[in-house]
Amino acid sequence: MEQPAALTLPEPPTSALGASPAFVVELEAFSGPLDLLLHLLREEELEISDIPIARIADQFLRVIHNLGLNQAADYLELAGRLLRLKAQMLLPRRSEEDGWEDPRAELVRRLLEYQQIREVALWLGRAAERRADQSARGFLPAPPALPPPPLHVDLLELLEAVQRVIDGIPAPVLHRVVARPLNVEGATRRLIALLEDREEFGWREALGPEPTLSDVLSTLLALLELARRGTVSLTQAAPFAPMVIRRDTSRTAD
Amino acid sequence: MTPLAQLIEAALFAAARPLTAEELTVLDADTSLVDVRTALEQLRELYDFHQHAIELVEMAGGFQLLTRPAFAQALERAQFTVRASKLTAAALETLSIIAYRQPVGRSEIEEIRGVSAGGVLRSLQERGLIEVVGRSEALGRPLLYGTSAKFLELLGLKDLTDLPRAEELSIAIQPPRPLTPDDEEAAAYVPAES
Amino acid sequence: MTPLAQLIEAALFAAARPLTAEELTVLDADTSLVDVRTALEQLRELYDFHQHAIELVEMAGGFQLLTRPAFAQALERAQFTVRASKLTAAALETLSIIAYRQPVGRSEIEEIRGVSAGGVLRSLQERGLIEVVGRSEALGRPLLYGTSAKFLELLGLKDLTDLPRAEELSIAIQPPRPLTPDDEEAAAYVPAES
Repeated sequence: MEQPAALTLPEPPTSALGASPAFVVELEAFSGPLDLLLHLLREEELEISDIPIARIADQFLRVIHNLGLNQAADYLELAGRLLRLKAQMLLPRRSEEDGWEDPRAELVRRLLEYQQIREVALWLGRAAERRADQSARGFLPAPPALPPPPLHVDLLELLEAVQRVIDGIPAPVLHRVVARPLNVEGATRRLIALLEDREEFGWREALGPEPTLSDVLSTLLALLELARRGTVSLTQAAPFAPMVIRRDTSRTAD
Repeated sequence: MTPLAQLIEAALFAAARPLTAEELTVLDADTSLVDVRTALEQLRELYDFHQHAIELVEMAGGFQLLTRPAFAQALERAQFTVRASKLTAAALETLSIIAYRQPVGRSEIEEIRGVSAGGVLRSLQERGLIEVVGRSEALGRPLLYGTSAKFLELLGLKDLTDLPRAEELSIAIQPPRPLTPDDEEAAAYVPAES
Repeated sequence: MTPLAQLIEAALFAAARPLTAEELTVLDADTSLVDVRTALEQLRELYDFHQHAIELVEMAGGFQLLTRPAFAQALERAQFTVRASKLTAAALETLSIIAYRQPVGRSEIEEIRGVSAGGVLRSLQERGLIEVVGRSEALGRPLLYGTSAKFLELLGLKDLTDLPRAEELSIAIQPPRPLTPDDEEAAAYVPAES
């Protein structure tokens, strides 16, 4: 595979924090931490499938340290991963036979996958270069007084724009709390009127037609208050069964 | 075709402007103006002899390759030269805010999108997608915008109620403005945080 | 040249973008797709036979007239054309992932490249090389990206099948499962080169 231009090393500077000069590189020269890691492996002529983790982790850290930590968050993440791997590799393993899983496997998989992407990227770069060797017609004389091009808009685009607008609002207003949202007095009056009419009725009838959530809460509070005062009794045949509201004659008789 | 005629053909085709015979001499170090004129003549004859749909035309600005007038009508009918233009992301976002919040003023749009809206509003107005529908009572009596009939037509909507409702969008749009009495019920859903 | 070949030449010349064979049938009422393909072949042969500096190229699902690569240097030296700026390594890697995995979300791209992708995605979108093709069903319904027709144009590809196949790459495609030291296939993962 040909060496991509991005990997060419600048002249090694003199102050190298104890690292061999070959490892003093510029962060800008790499398109990411995996790129840097591949570069280190190649420098050392190491196989991806059998990475000496301890050595590579130390080199990786040294390079990052050398480069300063600004803009290096992605690099630090991989550095952390390498250190974890280094620790795992030091753990005693029982025996090779009973299904020991190489802790490096995931890293190896990622490196190979990334290497494949890099190869495709090189191919794309070359294809773009070849294409750039060919030019389309450059000068397009303005057509005489044609009407402006038709405008194309569709609903999906508009809705995507709505979504972008919403996504872009930094702190969306999720709710507003309004004073006096519940009308317990009103609900109580309605229930007492119902009780004068009928001895027993269901929860649905208590709510009335098309109740809002506010109606539901108001009615529930009113019922609980009426039950506390002994005006009604509330019963359920079973847990979660419909609630039955009955005029409480036992206590009003007192 | 001679190598010079080839070079000239490539240059006239690819350059972003008509080229003079003098400019064309730059293509090759040992080329004189006479050489260029000879090659241009050769090119013209080739196009004519093989009945190409393009011809070499000399105009005030220089030489250019143009389609022959005979094909103008067919091309215009086919409309290859005009690509339907699309709205930019900024225009679409502004339009979506106006569609859902109309009548709405410029400052509210700018507040929502976090960028100034003057240019976008002007271009939407020029395209006839939005129109001024009134003035706000707020300080300075700013203009209020709404969508136009053309907007509905382009999107194939009968009227504004055809727009998907907020609840149908993957995230509901919350109105960051004072609630009207009708909104009170909805607002009461949310218990005050303890 | 047949009248249809002439019409097609005029159309390709005037449009200055790839036109599909289907689009070209619009030029004449009684024209079939087969007629158009025959005329296109005729046109290609004519340009080749008379050694024109222009050739007929099949690209991005359509056909376009372009200068032959041999003239690129002379045109750039004479400053009649400006070479398209190169894509960065980050942009090319991101495009590679999107081209092979589309529709693909940002998080998958970031996982493969090991770096955040927001800036690159935005700039690729602004250049029209990728577009949002939908939303994932995953949490937060993230956007999914795919490559555009302009991507094919930029690379001069007929369609996505022009991209190298996994077997043609020196590194075999990876089954997404962990390796074990005993794994026979592990050997196949090792690239053949250096």
